[in-house]
Amino acid sequence: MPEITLSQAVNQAIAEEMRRDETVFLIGEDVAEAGTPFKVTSGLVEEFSTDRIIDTPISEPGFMGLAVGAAMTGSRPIVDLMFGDFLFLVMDQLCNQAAKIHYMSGGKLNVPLVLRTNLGATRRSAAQHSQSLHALVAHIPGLKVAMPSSAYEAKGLLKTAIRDDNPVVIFEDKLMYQDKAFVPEEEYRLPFGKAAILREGTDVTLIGTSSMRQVCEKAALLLEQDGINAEVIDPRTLVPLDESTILDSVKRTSRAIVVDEGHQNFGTTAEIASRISEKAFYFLDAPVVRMGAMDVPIPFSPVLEDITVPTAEGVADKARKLVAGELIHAL
Amino acid sequence: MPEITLSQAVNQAIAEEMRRDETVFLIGEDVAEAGTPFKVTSGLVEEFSTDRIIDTPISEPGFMGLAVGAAMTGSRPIVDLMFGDFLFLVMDQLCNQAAKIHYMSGGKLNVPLVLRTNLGATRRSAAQHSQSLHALVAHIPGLKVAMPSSAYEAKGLLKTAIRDDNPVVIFEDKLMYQDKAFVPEEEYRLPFGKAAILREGTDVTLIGTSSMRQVCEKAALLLEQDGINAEVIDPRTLVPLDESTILDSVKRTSRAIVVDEGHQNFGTTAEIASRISEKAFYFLDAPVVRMGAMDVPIPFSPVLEDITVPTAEGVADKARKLVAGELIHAL
Amino acid sequence: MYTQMAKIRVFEDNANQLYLDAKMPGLTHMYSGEEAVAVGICEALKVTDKITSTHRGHGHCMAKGADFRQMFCELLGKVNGYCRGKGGSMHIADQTNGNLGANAIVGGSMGIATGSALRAKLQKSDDVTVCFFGDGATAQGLMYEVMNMAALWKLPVIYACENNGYSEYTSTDEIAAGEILERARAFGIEAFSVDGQDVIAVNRLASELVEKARKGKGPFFIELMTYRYHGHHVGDINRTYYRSKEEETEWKKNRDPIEILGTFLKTEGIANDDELRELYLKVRSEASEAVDYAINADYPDISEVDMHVFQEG
Amino acid sequence: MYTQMAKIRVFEDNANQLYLDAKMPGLTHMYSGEEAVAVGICEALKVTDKITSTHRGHGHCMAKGADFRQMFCELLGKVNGYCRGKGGSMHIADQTNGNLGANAIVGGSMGIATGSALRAKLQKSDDVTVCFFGDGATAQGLMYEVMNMAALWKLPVIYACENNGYSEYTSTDEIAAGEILERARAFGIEAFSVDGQDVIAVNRLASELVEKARKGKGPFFIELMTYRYHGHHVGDINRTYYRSKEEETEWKKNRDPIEILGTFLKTEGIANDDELRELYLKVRSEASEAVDYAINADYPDISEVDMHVFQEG
Ligand SMILES: Cc1ncc(C[n+]2csc(CCOP(=O)(O)OP(=O)(O)O)c2C)c(N)n1
Ligand SMILES: Cc1ncc(C[n+]2csc(CCOP(=O)(O)OP(=O)(O)O)c2C)c(N)n1
Ligand SMILES: [Mg+2]
Ligand SMILES: [Mg+2]
Repeated sequence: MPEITLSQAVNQAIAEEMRRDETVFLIGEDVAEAGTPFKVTSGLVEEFSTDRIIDTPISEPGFMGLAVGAAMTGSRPIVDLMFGDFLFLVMDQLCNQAAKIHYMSGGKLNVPLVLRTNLGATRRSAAQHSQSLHALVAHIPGLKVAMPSSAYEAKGLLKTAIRDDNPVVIFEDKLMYQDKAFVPEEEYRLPFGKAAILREGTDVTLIGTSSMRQVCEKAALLLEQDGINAEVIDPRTLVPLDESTILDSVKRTSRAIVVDEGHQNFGTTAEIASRISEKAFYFLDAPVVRMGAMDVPIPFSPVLEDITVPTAEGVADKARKLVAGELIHAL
Repeated sequence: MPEITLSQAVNQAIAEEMRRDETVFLIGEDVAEAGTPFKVTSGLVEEFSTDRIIDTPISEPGFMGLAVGAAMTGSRPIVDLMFGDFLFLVMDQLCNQAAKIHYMSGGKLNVPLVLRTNLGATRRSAAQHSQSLHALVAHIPGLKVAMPSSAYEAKGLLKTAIRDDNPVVIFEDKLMYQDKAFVPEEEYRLPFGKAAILREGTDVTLIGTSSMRQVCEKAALLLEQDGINAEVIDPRTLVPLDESTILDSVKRTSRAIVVDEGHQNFGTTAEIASRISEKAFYFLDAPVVRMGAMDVPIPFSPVLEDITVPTAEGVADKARKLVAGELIHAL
Repeated sequence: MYTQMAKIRVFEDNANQLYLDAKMPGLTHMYSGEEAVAVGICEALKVTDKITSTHRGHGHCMAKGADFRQMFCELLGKVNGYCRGKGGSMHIADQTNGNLGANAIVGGSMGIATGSALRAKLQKSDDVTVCFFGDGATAQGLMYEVMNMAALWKLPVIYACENNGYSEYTSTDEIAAGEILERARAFGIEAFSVDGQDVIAVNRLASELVEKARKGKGPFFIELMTYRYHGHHVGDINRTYYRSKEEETEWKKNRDPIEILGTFLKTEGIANDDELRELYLKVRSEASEAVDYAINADYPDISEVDMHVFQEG
Repeated sequence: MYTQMAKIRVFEDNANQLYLDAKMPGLTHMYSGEEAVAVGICEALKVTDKITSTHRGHGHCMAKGADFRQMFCELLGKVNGYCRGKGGSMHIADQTNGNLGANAIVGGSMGIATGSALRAKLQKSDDVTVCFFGDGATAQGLMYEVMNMAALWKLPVIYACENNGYSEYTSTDEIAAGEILERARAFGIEAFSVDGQDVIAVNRLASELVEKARKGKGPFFIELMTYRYHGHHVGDINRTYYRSKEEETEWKKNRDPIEILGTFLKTEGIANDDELRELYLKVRSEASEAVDYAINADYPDISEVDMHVFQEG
């Protein structure tokens, strides 16, 4: 199996699906010759020409709307939204239109499109280029939400997304584009709604998507040194969410920490933690711990930015306390 | 104390604050002569003229942006967003700009504006005019979120919002505009972050904002007939959230149901339920129950629409099972 | 075209009555008075051509070929409606005839229409998409974003601005600075104005532009001057604070699109009074039959509530 | 104006060097080459007038009166920066001089600028707001929404479009259909084009329009033809796939705004070579001093991380 970067994995997924299906096209800002600022789509325009790799003006609501209309009438657009923070600009087209059209038409119309965007702080890009906004789209019925955590997931989930008949939002981690992983040479797709158990353990379940999967894995290594055996789960998609894999794990370990790079308040850790607390209630030895990003706009200054996001050390620390029974809130 | 409608309460709050403070103005679609489709602002233009009660073109992102700029430079705008569903159109100006400017400027600029909008289904208005989207804004640091549940709250919270130096989003329930409540004649304001205990009880805590407060109160009456004593809490503001009143109550009752008209998945019930589960862990006799709206776009057909939203009967039913110990998920 | 216009008028009369009789859930926006716009344009289209519609969408739907029964069923939230009762008046869509749907977000369909045209171009299909919207919708920034792309990429889309003088309770000159046609022209889009009460004029212009667009000469922009007879929606009864009774009477009496066409047909000797009356009566009885059908039709089973959130497969 | 332009150029040279030396966190967008735009306009403004700025905002900030130290500190994320290090290059704001802030959302400040002008009108204050933005930002629908309201309500705002020929890696003609000036005119806004390398021409036009706007004759629109010397951001080094070396050389050699003004000053006998050189050197040493200051300045205490989310009180 060759080792490739997440960026290459995304590029391959797009190229393979575009070769297979003529109705797939890519649309966004500077996706053609420039290959996006992250160089993720470099080279595609040479193979598929500007007919199918379409550079747009800086009109996010506009090209998102175009993608919805194209998808409703027989195309399968992949929209490239340069920064996840620009989601706020396309929310109407995404949430009022794309997400609802299948339902509002009683199942007669559908909107097979993929919105590729990204998340993640600590690139010193400040408050408007660093947000992790997956919780917002996960709240809207009619949207699927995929969160790849490595090149392997990125390719497999994106291919599934492109073939899905519904709008799918896929968040790549900006800091991970150059990270390598082994990716099969033969064709593969990863199913939505199927979590991966990346490491088995008995003492505590660590749950994290995207960037936070690595944080959980590193925390598990740190915990190993203390003789604590952590299980690490990556749900891979938030919608649909693989509740049963998570619950099965927590029923075995009796403890869980849910880690996320989105803001903690009203974010995804709340959903996952509350499902565990409800549905594995009698199995829990301690409260489920939530670790989201701080509830502050992302600051520019590195000394501040770095403390807003959960770290492996932070997770390990909480896990130790959890296992030691020290995380009980005052009576 | 006179009894007035929620609509009158909002009208009074705006008028009183505009009389007190010259920098306050109201801006939105058809707010002047027409007084909004809900007739909430009727009569204001006669007193304050079109200089301060400003009709706009149908440009939600645009007038939201204008309000941000006016607020940054010395005005205190109240933005009237005709339907909560149009939040998707103003998200960039609200979440990328208004919410972050105070922080990004290191505290030097600030954005004292109020975004008044609404929520609520069962008006047969279908998927794009029926959403309850408060969870989305509650997730964004820098925004306060108020959820009045009666005329009394509507007036008191709106007056507080107008005097707040930060952007505040306030959701009124469309179905409640004609509901009456006793409202003091003398000036009063309701503090943010202070929940109301509307009914004391010992067996179960029912928590609901806005439209769901009434649902909880009605459920409590139903439960009374079965000898179940429910406590009803209305948090009034989601950001800031009065965690301690909620926790204190649940510690006494040992059981909680969190009810909300927003979609359940990744919604506000998750945040409140997971905080209870975490911070009152050892006091819980049963899992915290979440009852949000169904995770479907709001259907038009009345027979379908009515079952998407939690009802008093539904809440009472769950509460009975909870108290009877029947809500334990399969082992 | 006469029959089509009559069908719309009659549909709206019935819808209004259903509302007054409290038989229709929610409220709705009447197209009466604007029939020549939808009919003049849609008669220039093939069944494979697409349209996007608005909150005031019954006329577009009907003109593009929909039938009474499924439309009334949709308005009443019945399972036999175009959208199985899930969309209602503001989301009525009829994909078999290329109606991509009404839209309750003002301006919300402008991206959809332009995207449909992009798809046509990419797939080398020769269909044209018409985007209907009101004068009020010209205040939505989305319009300028998509017109820019349509112009850059020469997309087969026609923007049809139904200028009925008002958006809700506000007259157009209070909310639109400058010139609407100039706004399209500034993006290099050819733009035309036409009397929206004259179905023949509308159809002539539309036919010409549709064929040009089909050959890759698009996009185009048309402003159609028209008038809505009813209030903004069925509940908007007291309108004098924003428009005068005289104005309403003037349009209804002297600029009614159905009468204008009727007079033309009679003058040209194509039809006489009796024929037109009969035609109208036929449409009426079809409509009443459909109303009865819809009233007696079933609501969707409640198990449908969580169907169609996602397309399976 | 010469000094102001020199200060911007020197600021950017230092910022670029800080980036190359890996002393600056993140990346930044250089204003070099466009100095005459910011300076020509801001010299026409009072300290009470407001501006909104862009991702390429150092020039606007400096021209509106900011000082080197606080600017460098902000770029390095230090607590003595204009925003206590919380904003950085893309959010630098200086409310004491009326700079409402750079913005990392292209077009994101158009509403803010127009809202500031609305406030001025409502409060009968005579200040004017200038909204700076790039040619690429004309693709954002927000611009048309706010221009419409500015025109309807005659707001004291000036839209200053810095047309540097590119948005990121794409040339303007690939992303802008029709004519940019016509777009403003279609909303009834008087619009002008000016050579953005000629600070005197810019200043003359700006002064005239600012005074008109102050008297309630606004809004106005100016397109300023200019060029950025560096890449889109500091990391954009290989640019030949989107613009030629010859083009870059032509602008730098023959259309440099600082040299154009220098030549003018010399021809008019207002200053000689030595004076200009000395002035430039003085600016340089001020800048180096400020860079040293900033490098040695403190980062914010980590307790600041959750301060300023909300304003207390
Ligand atoms: C984005 C948005 N803003 C506001 C509304 C409320 N609204 C519904 S129709 C309407 C007026 C539309 O006017 P116009 O486009 O001229 O269409 P007309 O009703 O005249 O046919 C308004 C403001 C809406 N549905 N969507
Ligand atoms: C809404 C939004 N879309 C895209 C971007 C990414 N981006 C940053 S600068 C830029 C180009 C802007 O071009 P222009 O407005 O001409 O300004 P210039 O960089 O030429 O000064 C783009 C696309 C952004 N920051 N915000
Ligand atoms: Mg209209
Ligand atoms: Mg540019």
